This record gives sequence, C-alpha cells and structure tokens, in this order.
Amino acid sequence: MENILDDYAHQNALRDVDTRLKLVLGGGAIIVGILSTGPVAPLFIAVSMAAITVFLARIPGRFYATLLTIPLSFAVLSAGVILFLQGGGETLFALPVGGITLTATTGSADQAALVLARTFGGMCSLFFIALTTPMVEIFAVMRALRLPAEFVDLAMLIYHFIFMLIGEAVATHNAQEIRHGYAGFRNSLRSFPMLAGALFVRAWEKGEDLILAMDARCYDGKFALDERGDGPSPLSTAGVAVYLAAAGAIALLTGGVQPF
Amino acid sequence: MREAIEFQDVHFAYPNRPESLRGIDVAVREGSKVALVGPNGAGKTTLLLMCNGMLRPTRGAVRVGGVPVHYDARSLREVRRKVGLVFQNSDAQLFAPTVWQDVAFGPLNLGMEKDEIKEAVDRALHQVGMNGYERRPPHHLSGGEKKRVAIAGVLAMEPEVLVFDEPTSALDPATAEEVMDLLDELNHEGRTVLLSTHDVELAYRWADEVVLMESGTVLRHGSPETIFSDTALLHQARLKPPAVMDLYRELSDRGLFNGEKPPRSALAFTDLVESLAGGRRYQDRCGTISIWDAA
Amino acid sequence: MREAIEFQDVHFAYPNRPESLRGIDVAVREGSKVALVGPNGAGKTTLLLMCNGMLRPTRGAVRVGGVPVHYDARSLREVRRKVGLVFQNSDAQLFAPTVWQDVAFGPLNLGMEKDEIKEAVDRALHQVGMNGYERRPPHHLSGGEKKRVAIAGVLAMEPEVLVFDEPTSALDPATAEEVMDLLDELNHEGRTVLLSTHDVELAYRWADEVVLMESGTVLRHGSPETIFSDTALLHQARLKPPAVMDLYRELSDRGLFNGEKPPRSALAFTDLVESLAGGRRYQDRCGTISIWDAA
Amino acid sequence: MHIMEGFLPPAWCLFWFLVSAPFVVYGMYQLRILMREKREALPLLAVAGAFIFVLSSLKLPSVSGSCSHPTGTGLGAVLFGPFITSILGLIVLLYQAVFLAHGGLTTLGANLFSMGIAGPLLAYAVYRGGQKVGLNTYLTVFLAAALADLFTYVVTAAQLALAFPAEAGGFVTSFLAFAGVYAVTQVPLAIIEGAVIALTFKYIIDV
Repeated sequence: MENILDDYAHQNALRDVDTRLKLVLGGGAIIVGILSTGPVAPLFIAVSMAAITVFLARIPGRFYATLLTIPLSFAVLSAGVILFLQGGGETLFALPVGGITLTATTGSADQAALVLARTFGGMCSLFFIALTTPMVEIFAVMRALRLPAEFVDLAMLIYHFIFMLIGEAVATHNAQEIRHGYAGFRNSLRSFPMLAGALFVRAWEKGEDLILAMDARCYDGKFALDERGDGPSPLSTAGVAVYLAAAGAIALLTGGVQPF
Repeated sequence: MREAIEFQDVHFAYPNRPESLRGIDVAVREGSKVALVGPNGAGKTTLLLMCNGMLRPTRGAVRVGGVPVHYDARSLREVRRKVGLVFQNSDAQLFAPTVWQDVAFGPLNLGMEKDEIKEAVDRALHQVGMNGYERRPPHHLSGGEKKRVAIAGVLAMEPEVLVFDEPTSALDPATAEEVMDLLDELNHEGRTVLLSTHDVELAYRWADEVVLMESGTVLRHGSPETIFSDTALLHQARLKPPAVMDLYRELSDRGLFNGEKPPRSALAFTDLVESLAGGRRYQDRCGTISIWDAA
Repeated sequence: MREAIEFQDVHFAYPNRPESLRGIDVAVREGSKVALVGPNGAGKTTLLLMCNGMLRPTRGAVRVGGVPVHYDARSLREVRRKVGLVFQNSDAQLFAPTVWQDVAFGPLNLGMEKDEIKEAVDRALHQVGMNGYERRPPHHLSGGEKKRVAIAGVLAMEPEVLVFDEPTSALDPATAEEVMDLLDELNHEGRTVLLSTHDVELAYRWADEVVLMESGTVLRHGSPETIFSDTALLHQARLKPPAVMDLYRELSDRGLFNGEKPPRSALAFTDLVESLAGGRRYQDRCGTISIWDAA
Repeated sequence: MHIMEGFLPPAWCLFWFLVSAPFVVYGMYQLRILMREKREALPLLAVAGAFIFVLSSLKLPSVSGSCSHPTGTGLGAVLFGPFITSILGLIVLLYQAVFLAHGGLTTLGANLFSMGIAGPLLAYAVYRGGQKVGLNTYLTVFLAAALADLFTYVVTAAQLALAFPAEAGGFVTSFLAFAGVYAVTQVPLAIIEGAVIALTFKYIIDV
C-alpha cells in the first residue's frame, strides 16, 4: 500500500498554521506556475516549495524525493512527445526511428522544457498542500466556500471509509500473500478479484453498520464541522503575499526566456 | 426504585432465521450496574439494540423509564437521547473526520445551539479524559482512546442510561481496567449502566446484578455471587466460574470453608484463606500450650 | 534441539514512525509452545509478521530452521510454506466465496495437482473439525468456526511452524478453550506453535515458554512460572498476574506458603491450600495427641 | 492515467472544468433529492466512493505505475446512475491528488471528464446494451470494464493532443503520438482490469 500523504500532514511542523493561508500559498503558486510563459518561474516555485516543505514543514527529505518520482515518468514521457511533435525555430537534432524521423527543434524543446517546469512547479505546490494541510481542516474551508452540504458530508464520510477499507484491504492482501496469492502472474490474477470482491462485500456491510451507528445518535441530516482557529498571523500573511508577489514578478520578468 | 429499562416477554427474529430472542423478561433498576453475561450468540447484542429502539421486538414490549417505546421517528429520537448505546466495534461508531466532529454529531443532530454544542463536547471529552485530542482523526488513535471517544460521543447527548456492547473486547487488560473504571465513574454520577460481556471475571468484579443469557433466553437474573456460584448453571451457558469463585468452591467442596460469603476479589479471598489458616494456627497454639501445661 | 525461529537483534520501524521493535533476541525451540505476552502496542504483531518474511527487519536477522530469511520471491515462498501465519482478524483472512475455496487457496497457489489439493483441503478441514462446511460462505460462520477455517487454510500448506496472532481475541471462553485445545493437538503432532496474546491466564496455562514484551523490547524470556511470579516485571508490562498466581503470591507474602512451586491451575492451587490447612490440622492433631499422652 | 498537476495550459484547464461542470451540477441536484428521500443512501454512497479509491490505490497484478480504474466508477454508474457517480469521481480524484499525488488540482476538470464521466458513461452504456441483447453477464462486464478503461485512456490522449497539437498534422498526429506512447501500458492494463472486474463481479454474485 502506498503512503497516504494525509498521515504526514497531521505531524508536520506547519500543522497549526491557518488552513486558508496554506491553501492560498499552495494554490497561488500552482496558478502562477501554469500562467507563466517561461520555465524560470515554475522552476523557482518548484525549488522554493520543496524547500518550504522539507525545511519548514520538516517532511523527511528522502520521502519527499521518492514522492517526486511519481510525476516523473508521466512528465518525462509526455514532454518527450511534445519535444518531437511541436516545432518552430531551428532543428536541434533528428532521430531516425524505423521509417520516420523524429525531429526536435528549438521551439519544441522550449515548449517541452516549459511543460516539464510547470509540472514540477505544480506538483511541488500540490505536495506542499498535501503534506502540510490535513484533509480534516480542508472540510471546514469547503463548507465556508458554500460548497453544497451534501457534497462536503459525502466527502467526509468517504474520508473515514478510505482509512477503514485500506486497513481491511491490507489485512486481506497480507493473508493472501502468505498463502502465495501473489507469487506469479496467474496467482495474482486469481487473488486480486477475490480481494476486490471481498472488499466490496465488506464495504457494503460497513455501510449498513454506519446507518445503524448514525441512527443511534439521532442522525437528522447534519454533520458537525470544527471551525475553530485564530486566523492567520499578520506576519505569515505578509510572508505569503510577498512570496506570491515575487513568484508573479519572476513569471512576468522571465516570461520571454527561452532556454533553447 | 424506578426501572430504567424493562423487557416484557420480548421475542425477536431476524428475517428468515430462527428466533434469536425467545421471551425475555428483565428489568434494569435505575442507577444500577447490570451485566448481561453469556456466550457469543446468546442474543446479548440483539437485546441491547432494543434498548434504544434500534431493533423492534417481533413480540413483547420494551419500556424505557416506565414508558413503552414507540417506533415513530419522533419517539425514537427521544428514546435514543435517553439511552446511549456504545457499540462493540469503535471503528464502526467513529465516522467523522475528527474527534471533535464525531462527539459533536449527536448534539448537532439534536438541534442544539452552537455554544451548547461546544460546551457539551468539551464536557464529554473531559469526562472521558480525552481533552486535547479534538483535532485528531479517529484512525490515528489507539483502541482504548477510540473507545473513550465513542463513549464521549454518546455522553455528549446526556443520556440517563448507558448501554455498552462488550466494552472491553480487544482491549488489553490495563486499558480494559481503565475503561471499566470510567464506567464506574459514570455510574457514580447517577447513570444506569447496562453492559454485555462474556468475561465472567469482569462481570463478577463490576456488576451489581448479573443477567445470565443463553440461546435467546434468560437463565437467571440475580446477584453476581448467586449466579457465579452455580456451576451447573454456568456450565449450561458454556461459561466457567471466575477464578476466585472457582477456588472458593473447590475449597468449600473439600470442607475447608463453610458458610462464608464467597469472596469477590483476590484480596478478599486471601483474607478468607488467612483466617482459615490463622484459625488453625490459633488452635495449634492452644494445643501447644496445653502440652506445656500438662508437662 | 534445533531452533525453529530465531530473531537476532531485530529492529523495525514503520516509515516516519519511531522504532516499534528495538533489538529483539529470541529463539523458539522446535516443537515448543511459546507465548508472546504483552500489552497492545508492544510490538507482538510486528514481530510475528517477521516470522515468515511479511516484514523485513530494518536491522538484524531472522532465521527459520537455522537458515537466515532472504527476501527474494523464491526464498519467501519457501519460508511461507514452512511458517504458517494466522491473523487476529478472521474476517480479513477469509476472502474466498466458500470454505472449500478458501482452504484450497494456498495449495492451488503452490501449484499442487487437483487430487493433491482435494486431499490437502480434506485433511486440513478434518484436523480443525470443520468437515461438512465446505460449501458454506465463510462470512456466515460463527467466530470460532471462522477461526478454525482460517487455521485450516494455513494447515493445508503443511507448515512446520504455526504462528497465531491473538488466536482467542473476541471469542467467548468456551470457544477460546476449544481453539486452544486445537492448538495443543497441532503441537502434539510435532509442530512448533508460537502465539501472541495479552491474556495472561491463557499464556500461563498453555505455554511452555513465555516471552514478555513491552514497547518493542523483550523484558524476559522464561518459564511461565518465573515470569508470572515476578509482579514488578508484569507491572512494567502493564499486565496483572494470573488469578491463581496472584492468590499464591498474596498468601506467600503473608507467610502462609514458603518455597512451594506456584500452582498452574485452580486444582493445583486447591491442593496447595488444602495441604496448608491439612498440614496445620496434622500438627494440631499431634498437639492433641501429646496432650492425651501427657494425660 | 492521471494528467499531472501543471501539465495542461491554463486555458485547457478552464475548458475541461467547464465541460465537466454540468454533469457535476446535475449530479449535486440528484444527490440532494436522493438524500432528502432516502437518508440511508449517504453511507452506501460513501462506502462506494471509498471502495473506488482503495481499489485504485491497490496495484493491479504485474503492472506498475498508477492506473485509472474508471471501472470502479463504472460500477458506481450501474448502482447509482452516471451523474451521482460523477460526484463520487470528483471526490475520489481530489483524494487521489492530495493523498497519493496522482493527478492534480488544476487538471481535476480534465481528469474528471475522462475518468469520472466519459469512462463510466461508456461502461454504463455497454452494460445496458449487453443486457439488452442478452450477452453473457460476465462477458458484458468484461467488455464494459475493458472498453471503459480504453476509452478513458483515449479521451486522455485526446485531451493532451488538444492541448499540444503537432506542428505538422495537428491534433491527429499528436493524438496518435500520445495514444501510442501510453498504449504500451494502457492496453494490457485495460484487458487485465476488464478481467479483474469481471471476476470481482462474479465473486460478488457468488456471495
């Protein structure tokens, strides 16, 4: 089972910083990154967001590095396609593959570099939100943003069940594994549907249990939200404003920079 | 004294199954500590689910505070507010993202005001000793902590009667003891406490009254001493007597005790054995003295 | 005698967590019955998951049958065939639509022939006394029956070592006793049995050797008598001594016993108390006799 | 196949949000009605959502990398209808982004369209169609799952191609290039997933 980033978010050093402020910082950085027309600003965002997450929020560096490999394969493959599809400028190199020749030009290289930079800037900003802001804090913000109550309630219940079902899935997966359920492809193909099916049946039972549990406490269509918090400190608000302004300025000033 | 909960000839069958309750007549006095004891499958959980109208008897009636339970939405709300039910599996009971939200669920749905809710939640968390955990998600808590939060969620609705299904199941001994101490405290504050268990040691130490169940019937309702000294009855319910009771009975059978009240704890038992041995020692000394006299 | 399982300075930490095992050195003799005893969170389950390579120590080594466990697919297959692991929660362990399919899961994955599989499943179901349940869906069975099927699923792979995580958790006393009897039988047939529990009564009655764990370390490894008579040590592990041991110690402290071996069962304890009372009576009689003599 | 955060140009992010919006809005409306009529639907919807999430975070046999699992939502479409399922898809995608770092926030609209709307709609259509012509149930489920998986991947490739059309040949060339690059992983994945879902379905029916 993969790491659930939310578990880290509950222990990070920025846990008690105001939720909205963290969302504005992460979300603002994402937007500045994709609006930037040059790769410098997204790269600046990637590096600074990674630094904030690792040094200020104290997320283990090695873990952060492994996280970055998740977008890597997608980004590199897709940027590779862009490199050979788009054009403009002079030809950088040509690669004969089979009957066709793949050509990379300065224009396409610039475009690929920009997309790569944006992806990393975006992912680092997303990691910042994911690793510093527990989902439970975001629910209150969702409600404050006037998202429909049914939607937020459903999201909260799904949150609860995800952790419950992950526990069940891991237990069943382990039980299968010790009986050689994942030794080889054929065994896996037999085991996985059993796992999924058993999990579905169990999930359904849990859902029915929950109906009982909610009724026992007089469920009347309402879910509580914990809306405490002192609001952001002026200093941190100013810090976020300065950071976003700086990132924006860099994006404007370096928008025309083309590395190739 | 008033009866907090009364079952009158209660029958129940899940659809397409044989009856799981076959005529239960039990009354739980207000302010008492009652343990439903029996093996798994005896119908304990089914009976508990009737205390607040979660299940409806197929025959017979349930009374809460002297009033028969009605099964319309409005009456059910009333009953569920009066009778708080804590399930065996805390994971099934804690469904909100944070401890605070979970405990606030009942009060909010009862239509309390924001300030009232805050107060009720704080008080409930304080009662179970879980202040400071408000913003934690339940899935990061230990088994004992989850149980406490589950209890707080019920306490926040200020019930008069508390019902627990196997409150110590899957807890280790120290944690189980803490939970039982908490139940004692809640009872001291005036609440009736009814629980189910198959742990005879726990029931023997803790309960004022024991209801022994087996295959959907009540075998006996009485004091822990009466019930747990009846080996044949316990055997019928596939249970063994508590350890001290077992030793007491063995020693009684061998004629070493007679007529003493069975001890309820290791300490009481020790006192009993000591008095037995001490008594002998005293006689012994008498004998010795008489020898000296005779010489 | 050979060691079935050996832990050598085993350390383990889940990612981003403090160490949950902090240097475990334990050897389990072939053919023995060993209980890992400790409170929840002591690291018992984590240690058990290392017995067949489900978890890999972050430091130190695990040996099975004298051979260090390697973590490539091939070696793991070998180890998992030798060491069968039964989890605490039977529900998560039984995933196939019928009992037969569940027990056949292991043999099928091992690539056995059809006839062999049938034989292995029949034998395993027979061993746990669940013949006749082949076509039932596991989630309709009782807790004790589920546990038996889970054990059969592991037995069908004919392991030399059986490892159980809290085998009696959530079972009622009579069912728990039956499961423990089954474990005894399996041990008599020559298999090493290692289990974890926080039930000191069970461990005291059942185990040849007890490993007392607390916060990821082994506090003591020895005979049940030695470990459960050390109240300070048990207190450190947040456990209480077994009832008979507790009574024995209380009485010893008051000077009523001296030097006798602590009793292991209620019966042995009764004998001890009777001999104590009887012994006094005997002396008493002596005194009386001397009086008569003197007269 | 999730499109990563930052990968799509801002105009296309906005475009896909707008395309998905009607489905979501109508889904919300249906959800509200459902909850007013049947309060106990909420817990069951919630377990279905969690199931989709957990299923997609378990790795399929022998294929590494993240997989799309639009068929989890396909199952939802059969149970709850395609519009409410789009709400489940939205929540699941949000959690995949912030819990697992799969996908992203600005690309949420695009990912929702391919995985939470297009895939399930096709799965739903194939399932209904298969039932109508009396096809074997497991074969129907296999086809629904595998085709929905393939369709999702085709839609994603189209989304990428629209955002980054080729200099020579425009959208078509670009589409073929993106589709080709990911075909290596996505086509076997679709077949395996179809088989897995069909077997899962058989399991559930058997129990």
